[in-house]
Amino acid sequence: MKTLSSPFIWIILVVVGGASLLPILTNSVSLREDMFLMLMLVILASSINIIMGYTGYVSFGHIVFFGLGGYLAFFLMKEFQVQFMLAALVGGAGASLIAFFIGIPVLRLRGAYFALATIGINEAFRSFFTNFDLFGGAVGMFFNFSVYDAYGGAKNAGQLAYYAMVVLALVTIGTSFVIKKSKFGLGLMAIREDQDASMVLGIDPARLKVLTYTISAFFPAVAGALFFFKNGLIEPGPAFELHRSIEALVMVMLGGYGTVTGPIVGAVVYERLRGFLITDPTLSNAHLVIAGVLLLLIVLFVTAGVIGWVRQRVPALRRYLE
Amino acid sequence: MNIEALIASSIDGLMLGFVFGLMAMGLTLIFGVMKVINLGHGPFIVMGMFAILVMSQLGINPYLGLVIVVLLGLLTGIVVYFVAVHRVINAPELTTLLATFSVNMILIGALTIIFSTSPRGLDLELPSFRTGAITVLGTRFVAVLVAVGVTIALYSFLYRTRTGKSIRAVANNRGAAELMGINSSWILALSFGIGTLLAMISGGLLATLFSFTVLSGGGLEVKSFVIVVLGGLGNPTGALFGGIIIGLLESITTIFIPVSWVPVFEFVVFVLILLFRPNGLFGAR
Amino acid sequence: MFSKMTRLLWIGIVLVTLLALAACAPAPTPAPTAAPPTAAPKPAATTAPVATAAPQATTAPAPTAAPKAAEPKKLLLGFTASQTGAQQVASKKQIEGLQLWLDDVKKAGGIKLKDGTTYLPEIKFYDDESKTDRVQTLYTKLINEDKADFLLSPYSSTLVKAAAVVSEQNDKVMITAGAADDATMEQGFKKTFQLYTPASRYLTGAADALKKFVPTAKKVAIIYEKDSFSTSVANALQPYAKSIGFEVVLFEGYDTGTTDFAPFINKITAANPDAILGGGHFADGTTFSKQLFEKKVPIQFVAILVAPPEPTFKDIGDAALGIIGPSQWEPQVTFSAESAKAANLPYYGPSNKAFTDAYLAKYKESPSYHSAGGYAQGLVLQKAIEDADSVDPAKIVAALDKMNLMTFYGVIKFSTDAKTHGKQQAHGMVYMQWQKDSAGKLVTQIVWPLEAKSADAVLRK
Amino acid sequence: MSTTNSVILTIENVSKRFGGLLALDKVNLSVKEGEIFGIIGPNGAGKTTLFNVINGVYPPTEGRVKFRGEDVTGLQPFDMSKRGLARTFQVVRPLSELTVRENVTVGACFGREHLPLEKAEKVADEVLEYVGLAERKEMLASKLNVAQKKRLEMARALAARPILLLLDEVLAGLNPHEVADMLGVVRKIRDQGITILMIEHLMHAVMNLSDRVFVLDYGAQIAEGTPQEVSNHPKVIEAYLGDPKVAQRFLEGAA
Repeated sequence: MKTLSSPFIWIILVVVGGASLLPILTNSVSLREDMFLMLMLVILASSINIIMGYTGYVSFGHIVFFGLGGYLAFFLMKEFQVQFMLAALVGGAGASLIAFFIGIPVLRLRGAYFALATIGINEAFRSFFTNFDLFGGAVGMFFNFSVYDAYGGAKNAGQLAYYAMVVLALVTIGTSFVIKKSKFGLGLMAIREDQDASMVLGIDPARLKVLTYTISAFFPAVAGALFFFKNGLIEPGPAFELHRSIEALVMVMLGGYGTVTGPIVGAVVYERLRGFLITDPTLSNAHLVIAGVLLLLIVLFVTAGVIGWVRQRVPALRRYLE
Repeated sequence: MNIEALIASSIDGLMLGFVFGLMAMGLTLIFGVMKVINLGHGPFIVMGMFAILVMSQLGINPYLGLVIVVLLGLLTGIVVYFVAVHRVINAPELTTLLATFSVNMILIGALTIIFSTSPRGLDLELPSFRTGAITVLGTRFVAVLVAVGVTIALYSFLYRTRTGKSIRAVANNRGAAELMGINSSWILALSFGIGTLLAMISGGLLATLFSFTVLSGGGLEVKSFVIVVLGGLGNPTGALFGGIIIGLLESITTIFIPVSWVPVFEFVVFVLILLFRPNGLFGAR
Repeated sequence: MFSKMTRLLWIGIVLVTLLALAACAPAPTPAPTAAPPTAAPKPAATTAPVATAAPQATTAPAPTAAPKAAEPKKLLLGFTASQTGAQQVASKKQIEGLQLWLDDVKKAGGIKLKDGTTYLPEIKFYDDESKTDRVQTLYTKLINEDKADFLLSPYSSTLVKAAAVVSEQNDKVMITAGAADDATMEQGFKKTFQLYTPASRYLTGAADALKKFVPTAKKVAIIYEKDSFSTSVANALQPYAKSIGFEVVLFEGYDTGTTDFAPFINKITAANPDAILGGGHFADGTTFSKQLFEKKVPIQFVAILVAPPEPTFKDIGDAALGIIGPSQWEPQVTFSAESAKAANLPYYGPSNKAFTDAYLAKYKESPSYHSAGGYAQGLVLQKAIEDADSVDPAKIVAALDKMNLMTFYGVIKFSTDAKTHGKQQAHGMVYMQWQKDSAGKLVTQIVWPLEAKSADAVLRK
Repeated sequence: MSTTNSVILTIENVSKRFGGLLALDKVNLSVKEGEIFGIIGPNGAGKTTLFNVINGVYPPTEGRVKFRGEDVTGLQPFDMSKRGLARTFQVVRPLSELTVRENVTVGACFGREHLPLEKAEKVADEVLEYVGLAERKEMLASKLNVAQKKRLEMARALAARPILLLLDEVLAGLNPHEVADMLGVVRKIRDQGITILMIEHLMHAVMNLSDRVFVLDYGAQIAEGTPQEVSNHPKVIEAYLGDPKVAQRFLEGAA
C-alpha cells in the first residue's frame, strides 16, 4: 500500500511507540500508569476524530462504546474465563456491531441533532446497565483477584494490559492515518464539507458514515475492555461517563480537528495539564478553573488547534504534517 | 397500583413540569436565536440555586431573591456572551460547544472553590394542602405560579416590545435583521442574558424544592436537552410543554415501572423523538 | 464599540486570573483565601500546624525504656482524597480526623519501637476528583514515586475498590475507612484491612430496632439508591427483614441523581408500609426526608443511610425530626476503657471524649463518623506498628491479623479467612436519631442498640 | 452538427410538486448523444428543479426519467453519478477545506469509473491541466476566486468521466473574458464526446453553443428546437424575450 510508504506515519508511530517503551526501560510503574491513561485518551480522541474530524459528525456520547466494550469483555472474562485479549477483541467487535445498528438511523440526523442523540444514547445505556442484573446492575462486576493468576499475578496482568494498550494505540493511529489518506477518507471529508454535493459526486453518505461509525466504535471499546480488565471492576457510572466523552472532544479540538497528529498532541497536552494541576499543591483547588480558562483561550484564539495552527502558519508543512 | 397514587403523582409531576419547562426555555431560546447549544446551562441553573441560598442565609426571602436573580442572570449571561461566545458566534457548531463547555468548567470550578460540593438545602416551609393521598406541596404551587408568570413576561417581552421583536427578527434571519439596522451583537448578548436568567430563575425555584450541590447542574442540563428536543429546538412554548410532558412522564411511569427504569424509558423516548420527530412533538413542519 | 467592550472584558479576565494565581502562589500558609474555613490542608503540607487546643490524648502506653531521642524516621502514609466532586464532604471529614491523629502522634513524640527507633508519620495525598480513573494512577504514583510506606484509603466504596486493586498489585498494606462494600473485601485481598462495618450489616439493626420500637409493625418498604454500596445494603436487608417476620411490600431502587421523590413517595404510600428502610447518599437522603415531611406521610419509623449522621442534615429543619440513621460511630458512643474491660478486650488510644473535644476545638464542628473513621485509620496502623515492633509489611499484616481490641471508634477485628481476608468482623453499627432537646433544638441521639442508647427513640408522627 | 446519434436522456411527462407549488408541469424532452442541449427560461421557471429531478436530488412527483435506455426515476444522486451523470451547481459548492486537487480527485474516485485513489489523482492532474487550474492544485478550494471555483466545479464533474454533463449556469458571475474562456472549455468537452445539458441565462452564449434549446416557463415547456426556431417562436418571444428585435440581436451576437 502506498499510504504506508509515507515516512510521516512511521515517524509518528516510532515516536508514540518509543514513548510507550519509556516506562519499560526506566522500570517505572507510575510512569507506566500515566502512559496507560494517556494512551487510552489518545485512542479515545483519535477514534472520535475519525467520526468527527473526518466526517464532521460531533459524537458527544462516544464514550458509550468504551463502556459497552468494557462490559462485554468483562462479562466474558469473569463468567467464561476468556483470555483478556480475546475478550477485548470480542468486546470491540460487539460494540462495533451495536454501533452499526445504532448508526443506521442516528446518522441520518445532522449537526446539533446528532450530537444530542449521541448524548441520549449514552445516557440510555448507562441507565439500562444500572438496571441490568446480568451485568451486575448498579453494583457492577468485579474480579476475584485469582483471575489475574492466569496472567502471572495482578502485577504482571497490569503489564500485559499496558502492552496491549500500546499496540491498540499504534493500530488506532495507523488506522486513522490510513483512513485519512485513502479514497474512503477522501469520501468522508467530502461529506464533512458538503454532504449534498458529495452525493452528486457519487458518494453514498449513509453507507460511508455507518461504516465509519462502526470503525470508530471499535477502538474505544477495546480500550475500555483493557482499562476495566486492569481496574478489576466495572460499574455503570465510570463506564458511561459523559464527561470523559466531552473531554475527549476537547482534546481533539486542542490538537487539531481532522488531523492524525492533532488528537495525539491534544490528548497528551490535556492530560499532562490536568495531571499537573491536580497534583500541584497550590493549583489543585483551582484546577478546573485554570483548565477552563486555558481551553477557552484556545477555542477563541487558536480555533484550528495546535496542529491546525502549525499547518496554517507553515504551509510547507501541510504535506508532511497530517 | 392505585388510582389515588396515580392522581397524586400526576399532580406532583405536572407542577414540577412547569419548573422544568422554565429551565429548558433558557436553553431553547439561546439555541433559537443563535444556534448555540449552551453547555454552560447546567452551571447557570446551579448559580441560581446558590444565589437563592446565599440570599436566604442573608435573611432575604427566597421568592424575593428571585428578583435579584433576574438581574444577576441577565448580567452573567451578557458577560459570558461577550467573553466566551461573541468571538466564535459564526464559527462551526463545535467551536461554540467547546467555548460554552469551558465556561461550564470555569463556573463549576469557581463554585466548587466557593461553596464546596457539599449538598445544600433551603429550610423553607410553606403549608401544603392535603386531601386523602393527594398532597399539593406549597413550595411547588408557588413555583408553578412563578414559572407561569415568567413565561407570560417573556412572551409579552418578545411580542410586545421593540427589543423583543428585534430578538425574534435576529432569530429568524440575522443577516436580514442587520440590514434592517438591528445591532445584532447587542441583541445576541441580550438573548444570551435572557436565556441565562431563565436558567437561573428555574435553579432558584428548584432550590426551594430539592436539596442540591454544585454538581446538580449536570443532570438537569441533560434533562433540559431532553425537554428541548421534545418541544422542538428553539421553540420556547414547546419547551414549556416539553417540561410538563417530562414531569408527567416521570411521575406517572414511576407508578407503573420500577423507578430506576424511568431514566431508561426517558432517554429511549428522547432518542426516538429525535429520530422520528426531530422538530419536536409540536414541530410546525 | 463592542469589540472594545470585549477587549475590556478580556483584560478583566486576565487580571482576575493573574490575581488568583498571585494569591495562591506564595501561600503555603494555612490560610487559603478562597477556600472554605475548614478547607482540607494542601497536599504538599505533609504535616499540619499543631492545633492550639491540647487534648489529653492518651496515646499508646509508651514502652518503658526512654532512649535518647534519636532522630525520628519518616513514615509516609499515602492516599487520595476527593477534594472535588461528589464525595468531597465525607472525604474532607475523613482527612480531618486523620489530621487530628497526626497531631496526637506528634505530640506524643512519634511512634516508638522497643529498640528506641521513632517513626514520625507524615501524609501525602492527591485529589482524585471522586473519580475511579484517577485513583489508580495516583496510587501508583504514591507507591512508586512518593515511596509511601503505608496506604490509607480514599472515601467511598467505589474509589476504595479501585485503590485496593493497585495496593494489592504492589503488595502494600492499606487500611481502609469509608468503604463498607462487602464485595470489595471478598476478592481475596491479602493486605487490605477494613475498618467500617460492612454494608450487609448496615441496616439489619434498624430492622431489629423497628421490631422493638413498633411491635405492631408488619410491612416494610425497602428503597435504595441504585449504586454499589446502597444496593448491597438493601440486598442484605431484604432477606433479614423477612427472616424476622416482616413483609417487604416494596423493594425498589432509584437512580443515582434522582432529585424529585414526590411520585416515588406516592408509590410508597400506596403500598402502605409501616416503616421505610433504605436510602443512599447525602443529597438524595435529605431530599427524600424533606419531601416525606412536606407530604406529611404518616409513617412512624424511617431509617435511611449516610445522610442522617451528617451534622448538616439538620439544615432541612423539622423534616429531620425522627429520622433514624445507621452510623459507624457517634459522639455519644460509650466505648471506654471500662467497657473494654467488661468485654475482656484491651482498650487503645484516646477516650471518646478526648477525641470529640479535640476535634471540636480544632475544626469548630462536631465530628461525624467519617471523621472518626479517619482517626481510626491512623490509630489502627499505629497500634499494628507497635504490636509488630517493626514497620516491615509482613509483620504489620501479622499484627493486624491478630488485632482484637476496642478504641473510641469501637471494636476492631479483621477476618483472617482467605476468601474474606481483611474484612471487618467485630465493629458494629449504632443507630442515631434526630430529636429535639429541651430547648427545642435539633440534636442527635443514639437510640439503638439499647445498651448504647443516649436517649429513647421517638416515633415520627 | 452530428445530432443524428441515439437518444441518451429522456424525460417523460415529469411533474414536480412542492406542497402547493407546481415546479414542473408535465415536461418532456430528449437529449441525443453528443449534443449540447440548452435550457432557458426566466427565474423560477423550474430549470434547476429539472436538473435536480434528473440527477436524483429529489424524485419526480410523476413521470419517468430514462438514461441510456434505463429507467432511472427516483435513483439517488450517487447512483446517477455511477451511471455517468455529472453536474455542476448554480451556486458553487467547493469542498472548502480540501485542496483543489483533492476536490477533483473526489470526482474521479466516486464517479463513473470509480477509480482507485492513485489513478484518480492522475486523472485529477490531467483535468486540472485541461481547465487551467494546474498551478493552483495545492490551494484550499475556499481560497479560489469565483471564476476559479466555477472551473473547479467543472473539473470535478469532468474527472468523473461522465457521459452526460449537466451544467447549471457555469457562466453566471464571470466577466466577458472569463466567459470566453469558459465557452472554449465547454466546447472542448463536447468535442471529447460528452453530451452536455446546460442551463444558462446568458442568452447569446446559449444560442451560440447549443445544438438545440428548450424553453421552460412556470414549470411548463413552451418551446423546443434549434436556437433559430426557438428564438422565432412566438410564445418564447412573448414569455421570455419580450421583443422580437431583442431575439434577433441575441442571435446576431451569437453569430
